[in-house]
Amino acid sequence: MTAVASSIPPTWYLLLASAVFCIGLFGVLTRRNVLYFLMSVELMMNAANINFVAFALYYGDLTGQVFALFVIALAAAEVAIGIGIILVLYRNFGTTDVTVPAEMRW
Amino acid sequence: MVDAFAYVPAIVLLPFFSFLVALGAGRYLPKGGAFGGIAATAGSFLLSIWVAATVAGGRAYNETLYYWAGEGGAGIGPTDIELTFGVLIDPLSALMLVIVTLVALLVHVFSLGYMNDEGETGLPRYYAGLGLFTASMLGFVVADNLLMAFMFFELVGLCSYLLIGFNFREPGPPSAAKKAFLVTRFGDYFFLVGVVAVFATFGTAQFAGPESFPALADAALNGSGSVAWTPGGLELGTWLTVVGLLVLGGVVGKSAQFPLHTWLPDAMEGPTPVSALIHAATMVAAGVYLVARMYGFYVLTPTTMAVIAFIGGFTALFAATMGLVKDELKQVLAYSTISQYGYMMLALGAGGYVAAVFHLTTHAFFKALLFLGAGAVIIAMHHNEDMWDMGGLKSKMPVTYYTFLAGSLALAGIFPFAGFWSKDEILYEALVHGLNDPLLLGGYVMGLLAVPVTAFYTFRMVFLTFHGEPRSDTARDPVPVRWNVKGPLTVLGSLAVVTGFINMVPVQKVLGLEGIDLLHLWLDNHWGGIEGLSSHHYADIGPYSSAYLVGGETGTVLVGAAVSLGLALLGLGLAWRLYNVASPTEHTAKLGGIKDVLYNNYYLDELQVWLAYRTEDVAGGANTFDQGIIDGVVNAVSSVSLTGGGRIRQLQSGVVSQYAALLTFGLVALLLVLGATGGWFL
Amino acid sequence: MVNGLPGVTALLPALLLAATGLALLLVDTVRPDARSNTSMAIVGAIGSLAALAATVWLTASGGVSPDGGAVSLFADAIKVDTLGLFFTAIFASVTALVLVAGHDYFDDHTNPAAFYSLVTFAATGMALLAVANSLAVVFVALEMVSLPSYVLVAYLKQNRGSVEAGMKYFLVGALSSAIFLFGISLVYAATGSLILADIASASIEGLTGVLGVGIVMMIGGVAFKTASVPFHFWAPEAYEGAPAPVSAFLSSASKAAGFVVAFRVFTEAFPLEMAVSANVDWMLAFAILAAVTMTLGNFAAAVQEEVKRMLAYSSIGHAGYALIGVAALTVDGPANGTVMGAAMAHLLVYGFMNTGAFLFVAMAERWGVGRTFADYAGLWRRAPVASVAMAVFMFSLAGLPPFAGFFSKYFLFQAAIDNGFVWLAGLGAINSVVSLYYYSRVVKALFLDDPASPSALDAIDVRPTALYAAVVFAAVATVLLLPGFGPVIETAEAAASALF
Amino acid sequence: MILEALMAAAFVGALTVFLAPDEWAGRLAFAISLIPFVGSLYLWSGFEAGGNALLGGDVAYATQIEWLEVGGRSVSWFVGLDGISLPLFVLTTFLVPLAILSAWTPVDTRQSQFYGLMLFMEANLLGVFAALDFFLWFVFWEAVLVPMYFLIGIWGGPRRKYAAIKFFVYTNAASLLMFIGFMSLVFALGDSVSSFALPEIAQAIAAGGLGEWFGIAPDQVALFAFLAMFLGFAVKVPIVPFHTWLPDAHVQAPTPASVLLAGVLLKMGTYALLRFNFTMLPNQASMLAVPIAAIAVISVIYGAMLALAQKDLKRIVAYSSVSSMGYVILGLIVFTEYGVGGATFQMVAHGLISGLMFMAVGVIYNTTHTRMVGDMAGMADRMPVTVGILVAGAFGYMGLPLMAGFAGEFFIFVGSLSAPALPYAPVFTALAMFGIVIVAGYLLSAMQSTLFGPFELETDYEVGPAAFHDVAPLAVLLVAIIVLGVAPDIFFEMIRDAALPVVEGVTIDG
Repeated sequence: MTAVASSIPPTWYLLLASAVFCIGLFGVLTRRNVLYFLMSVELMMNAANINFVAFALYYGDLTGQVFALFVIALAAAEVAIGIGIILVLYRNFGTTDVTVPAEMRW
Repeated sequence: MVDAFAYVPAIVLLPFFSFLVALGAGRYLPKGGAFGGIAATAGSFLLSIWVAATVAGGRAYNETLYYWAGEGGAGIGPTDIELTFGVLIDPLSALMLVIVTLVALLVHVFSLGYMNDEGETGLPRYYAGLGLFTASMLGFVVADNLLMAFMFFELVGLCSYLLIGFNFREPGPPSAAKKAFLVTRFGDYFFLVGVVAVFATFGTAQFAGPESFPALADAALNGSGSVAWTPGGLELGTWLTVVGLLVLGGVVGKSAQFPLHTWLPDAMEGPTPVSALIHAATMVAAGVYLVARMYGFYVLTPTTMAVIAFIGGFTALFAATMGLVKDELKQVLAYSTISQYGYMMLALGAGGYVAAVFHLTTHAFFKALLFLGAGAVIIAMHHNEDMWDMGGLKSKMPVTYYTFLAGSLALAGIFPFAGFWSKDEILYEALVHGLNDPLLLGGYVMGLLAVPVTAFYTFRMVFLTFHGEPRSDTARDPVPVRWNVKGPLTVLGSLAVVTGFINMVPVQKVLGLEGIDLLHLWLDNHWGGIEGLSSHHYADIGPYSSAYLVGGETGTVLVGAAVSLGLALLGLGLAWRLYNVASPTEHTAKLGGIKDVLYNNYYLDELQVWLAYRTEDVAGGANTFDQGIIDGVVNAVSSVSLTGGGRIRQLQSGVVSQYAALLTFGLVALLLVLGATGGWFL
Repeated sequence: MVNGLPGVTALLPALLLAATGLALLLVDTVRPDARSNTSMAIVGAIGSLAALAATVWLTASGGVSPDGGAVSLFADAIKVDTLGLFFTAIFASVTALVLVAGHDYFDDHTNPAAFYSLVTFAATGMALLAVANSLAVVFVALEMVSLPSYVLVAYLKQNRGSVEAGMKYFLVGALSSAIFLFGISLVYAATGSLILADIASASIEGLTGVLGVGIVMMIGGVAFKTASVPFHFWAPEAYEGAPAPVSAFLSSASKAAGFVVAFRVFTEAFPLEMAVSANVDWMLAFAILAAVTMTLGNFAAAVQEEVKRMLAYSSIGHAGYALIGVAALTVDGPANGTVMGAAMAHLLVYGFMNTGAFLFVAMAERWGVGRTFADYAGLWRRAPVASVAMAVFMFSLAGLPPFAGFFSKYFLFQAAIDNGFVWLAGLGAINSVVSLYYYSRVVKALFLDDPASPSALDAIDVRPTALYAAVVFAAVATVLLLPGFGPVIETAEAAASALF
Repeated sequence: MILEALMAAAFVGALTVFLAPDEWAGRLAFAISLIPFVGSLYLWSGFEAGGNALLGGDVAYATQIEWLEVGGRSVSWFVGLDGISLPLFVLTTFLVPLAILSAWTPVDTRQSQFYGLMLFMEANLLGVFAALDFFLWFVFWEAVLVPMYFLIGIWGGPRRKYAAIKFFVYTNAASLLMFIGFMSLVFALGDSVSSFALPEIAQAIAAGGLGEWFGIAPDQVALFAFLAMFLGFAVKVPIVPFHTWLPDAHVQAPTPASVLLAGVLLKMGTYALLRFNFTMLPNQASMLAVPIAAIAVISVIYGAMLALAQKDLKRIVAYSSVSSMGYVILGLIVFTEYGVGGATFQMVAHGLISGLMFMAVGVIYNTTHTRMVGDMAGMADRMPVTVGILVAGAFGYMGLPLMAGFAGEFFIFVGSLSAPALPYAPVFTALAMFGIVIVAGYLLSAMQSTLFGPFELETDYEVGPAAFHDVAPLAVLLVAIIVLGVAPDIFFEMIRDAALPVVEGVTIDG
């Protein structure tokens, strides 16, 4: 396993992570439903995690992996908060479409 | 013994105090402070006599009394200059002091009658004005340098403004006052430039002494000295001519010479005594006096002399012609004033320094006399000045008539009255010097032509006013005048008769009597004076040489005198024929088209008004430009910024996914910029 | 310096804030009824002031380290130095002001309790951020600041504006933190460390591009916190929609928190020499951001109708000014320390004047007068003291004497000029002229204009004492900081110079 | 410490008056404003400093206290007076009490605020003339804007808000430009200066301390700095074409504010020009002598022409101020003792005269409630004393000898006609001098149509003479103008002394 992981050149991890990140970003830009928006953001964060884990392995220090765990926890917290906000949003605007609440502008 | 010169400042200050008194306490004093003024001018008069006597005693005085600014010398580039006040007493200024104080005194006395009979309200203001006027003029007379002279020159202008505009509740006087100040101001602009130029050129503006600017100029011209500065490689002679002409601008303005004479006739809006003061002894005299004062500078530059002479001659004739057709008493006198000062300028330009001063003296007396006489008539006529409403006053007011007649004869230049001697000498000087100088000769011719015209309008005035049948009710029953009017008239009348005898040059020349040309001797430092300020000195450094007609000097004298007297009598006779009848009529119609031209003063006023309006148009244009373009740009900047802000805020569309897109876009852009500059992707 | 104390004492401010937050929760649980408002305000204020006191004490006494320098804790993950303490002071003071003001603002709110604890926890996160020496700590602390902020913005659950603001803030925030995180991961990939010092010393062969992209993405994260272009979009809405005290908190403290990251991380992890040698010219990036940000903020602010939204844009503009502190840097430039120190000083002054301004708006909202300039017309008649205070804030924000904003702004400009960034200073000058225009509009409304109708101001019936106190205190501080500017600028300069 | 005491008196006085009830705010403010005046007279009597404070001369009543240090350069509380600043200092303390008196009649709302602001402004104005440290000076310089903004904006005429904001923003923009210019100059000096003290900086420049700055040659830096500062101050002076804020501000401002605006605020601009541009960078100045002189002449003539076109008395005086300031610029650029000294003297003279004019117009306005030339006539009939003084003041404005205005202008002309530092000096001087004719033109016309002739005015009340406390300040000003005109040396002496080093600073080539 470790052998396998280390046999793959780090560049590929970078590419993978970047790919995942871009997918997430694409979702953010295209999806109007706030939940999808949220998930896409999660995807972007996990792309970062891939890097951390991979390069922790590459450099052989644990900081990256530990930090990845932190990130996961924070992401969870963020989602929790997000859901809460989405709830009140739905109560007030009766929708989860992010483009609808645009009363404040300019 | 106590030194009279120590009291010279008092001569100036006494009237000034009367000004303060009248201004401050006038309304509590009888006659609005008149007596204060009389006392002050009387005091000044006596002091002036004393000063003159001292000068006659062979002494003169040239002291700097007060450092106005720049004590110790402040730099203007290479030169250090001081700005000072001082007193210069020489025969010329001593004589002038006497004249001014005397006329001022008489005018004050006369005013008692003239103003108070009017039940005038603003008397304190009036006497304050007279006091300040006298004080300024006296300060100008004793000034020992050009700057001080300019200062008091300006103050004289201010006073004329205040006095001409005395009846400010009527529309006329304020306008006349404004015109008087503005036109003279225009001349004074050149004068001021001239003063500054003198300082820049010589580093001093003293009139007298080895360090005076005429002396320095003389030295520089004959190579024994140099000046501190001449602009941009200008040749010295040329530059001095320019300076002289610049100063002359002020003279032309104040002495009402062509083309800046237009203010003077309007100035008749002022009370008549003021007119007497202005025309006889103060404001108008100031110009001529200035030229005489710095004559030593003018004689150095022939061009300037010629210009002065020509302007003078032309003005003499030009103004006289306009006097022909006027209907108001004072208007005629006004134009006669312009004309007479033209003679003086002619004299100065012709090198007739003494002649000019002589005429200044005689004219001061007979013109004051004429104005006061006119004043008396105007009192009698209930302030109606139209000569066509008068007539036949001869019998009603004999004193006025005979004094007025004396003055008129003097003005017309009839032997043996004062005017004859002085005018004759002027023409003589112009002739003998003019024979070598065509321009000067032109001046002489014009001066000569003016003689009959003068005589004509003078006696037209006399006849219309005093002779014939009364042409109105007021003329039939005029208001009697009192001692305070008759007194001054008598004094001046007698002076108008006798003043001529102080300088009977023709008699001297013809009969070969020595020492009766008192004024010549006086101005030639015969009894004393200041080196470099004598008529001989002027003649020596002057540009002119004399030439004579048949019969040499004596012959020329006789011919000249005969011609001018003859012409005068000719004019007188014509006036007699036309107007000395029971009920005279207008003869101006005979002049045809010329009449309108003369009535309208050759349309010079129109021209100046037109110029004023054009200036206002330019100003209006400038204003539009200022509001439209310059301020427009300023406001445009703000509006542009605000529109820009309006555009920018459009970015904030309110839709969050657009924010996400823009944000990503921005980030990518940043990436590209840095990537490009850093060259990462290579 | 203070001997014989454990190094962890250096964290006293952060710990005190955390403790306060917990204490507030305790109070809330003990007395779950809403009337605990006052007591919570008091507790919160005391706690934050204690934190402030601790900070000042630490700064004055030269820290707890034997050599008087920085204290490193937890394997260099945390580094307490003057820079951190300086910013902690800002956070603590703003928190105190906001908590006090909150008492009146949430007076009639059903459940004010959470407000206090959330603010305090956010402040804790900021205090931690100020001393974070590792990208990991930076990110965690950043989230500690962000998550409560999202909730605070959406605090008024029944208010559409507040909710919309919260939503936008949250979404943009989540996106930004994701980008920031990815940036960190790339930096980690390129250097193999998260400790700033190690990153600086790491050798990057051939990974310039990765590092560069990572850095730019981190810039993005910073830009979000500091509400700078292009991550500013949330700010106008969030500040406008959020409860005014929260807007004050975000626009002053949270912004400063973003700047502490910028100042410390970029100078420590990517020193100027390295940035130049590795062709990762983040100073240029910040310069561009500064220019665009100040221009956009000020020009957009000039055309607003609502005071609160104007302040929101103006705070974007001020972010642009402060960015000069990380933009106008050159390798061993004469004034690197000065320019960054001036930026820090500006943030401190800004903490007072901007908070005060927003709190005045809070007061207006409490009174129920409208939100636009026109609604403020003639307010001085009913509230002279507060109006004078507002005038002080406005002139100070515009950089006019005799108020502290004058020095902070002009020292910033002069330092930029000293470093040769005349163009930035010039742009700043143009912007501050524009800002003078719209700030003076507020003063004009307050003092020059007459109320639309005589009854227009009758809405003002309550006298929110605590709000008044907070506003007046902020005003006094804004004035006194002009004569007392010496210690501020000198401390800031010293702290900043230590980074180069 | 006496300077500080005077400023503090004004400042504390301002706070006191703010809190005082409206009923006696005016009297209180007047009483307080007398303290700085008396104090400044004491300063004047004891003044014997020689030379120019910036160029190594003595600094009278100096105090220097380190304030703070930024970027290795110290900012200090550094105040003091020399022959140039003392007259302006006295002018300020002299004008403020009179301006306060002139406010008693017209100002009837929010009085305590009004008088408080007046005193606050005085404190800052005194600071501007006394400060010798750049940042200290700049604090006062900018702080002056704030009270003026309120004075115009609250108590002004119909378009007061527009005028206030225009004045506020325009002049502030100028200050920023000037700031950048000066800073680049300071930093080009590098380590040769260790503080923002103006004397140190000026002497460092004179000693050739200017170095290369980010690859820009010293001369370029100096030139840039000169231009930036010149433009910055040109707005304040104001010099054409940066003058358009002035008429708006003047016409809208209440009389007392106009008095201070024309009397002192404009002088801030010329004072700063003298202190910064012409004292610190004389050679750049003489390099640009011809264009600057041209601007000066244009200001004189163009301003006068604009005044000629106005119908509002206040606008007339406002534009004529632009004209008069042109003379000052001309005097400064010629770099002769009479020129620079005369320019400084003219600052004081014009301060008094324009103050008098605005006050007199204000007094008339109080009764007529109009300033339009067409709306009234023959005012002399009803308000003889006021009109008398107004006429006197007008003649002072026209440069009547033995009044302060003539002295100032004549010094400038004498200094400029043959100035070696200015090419074509005679031409410029002669052109500028023609202003004295135009000024006579518009003032006399305006007076003729408003003051003289039969009395006309549409009112429903009896028009009578003005109250004593309205006329008194006019009379006092007139006396001061005449005294200064008869004995200019009471100021000119010390001014010359301080101006000479400035003149010697310029090197004339050829």
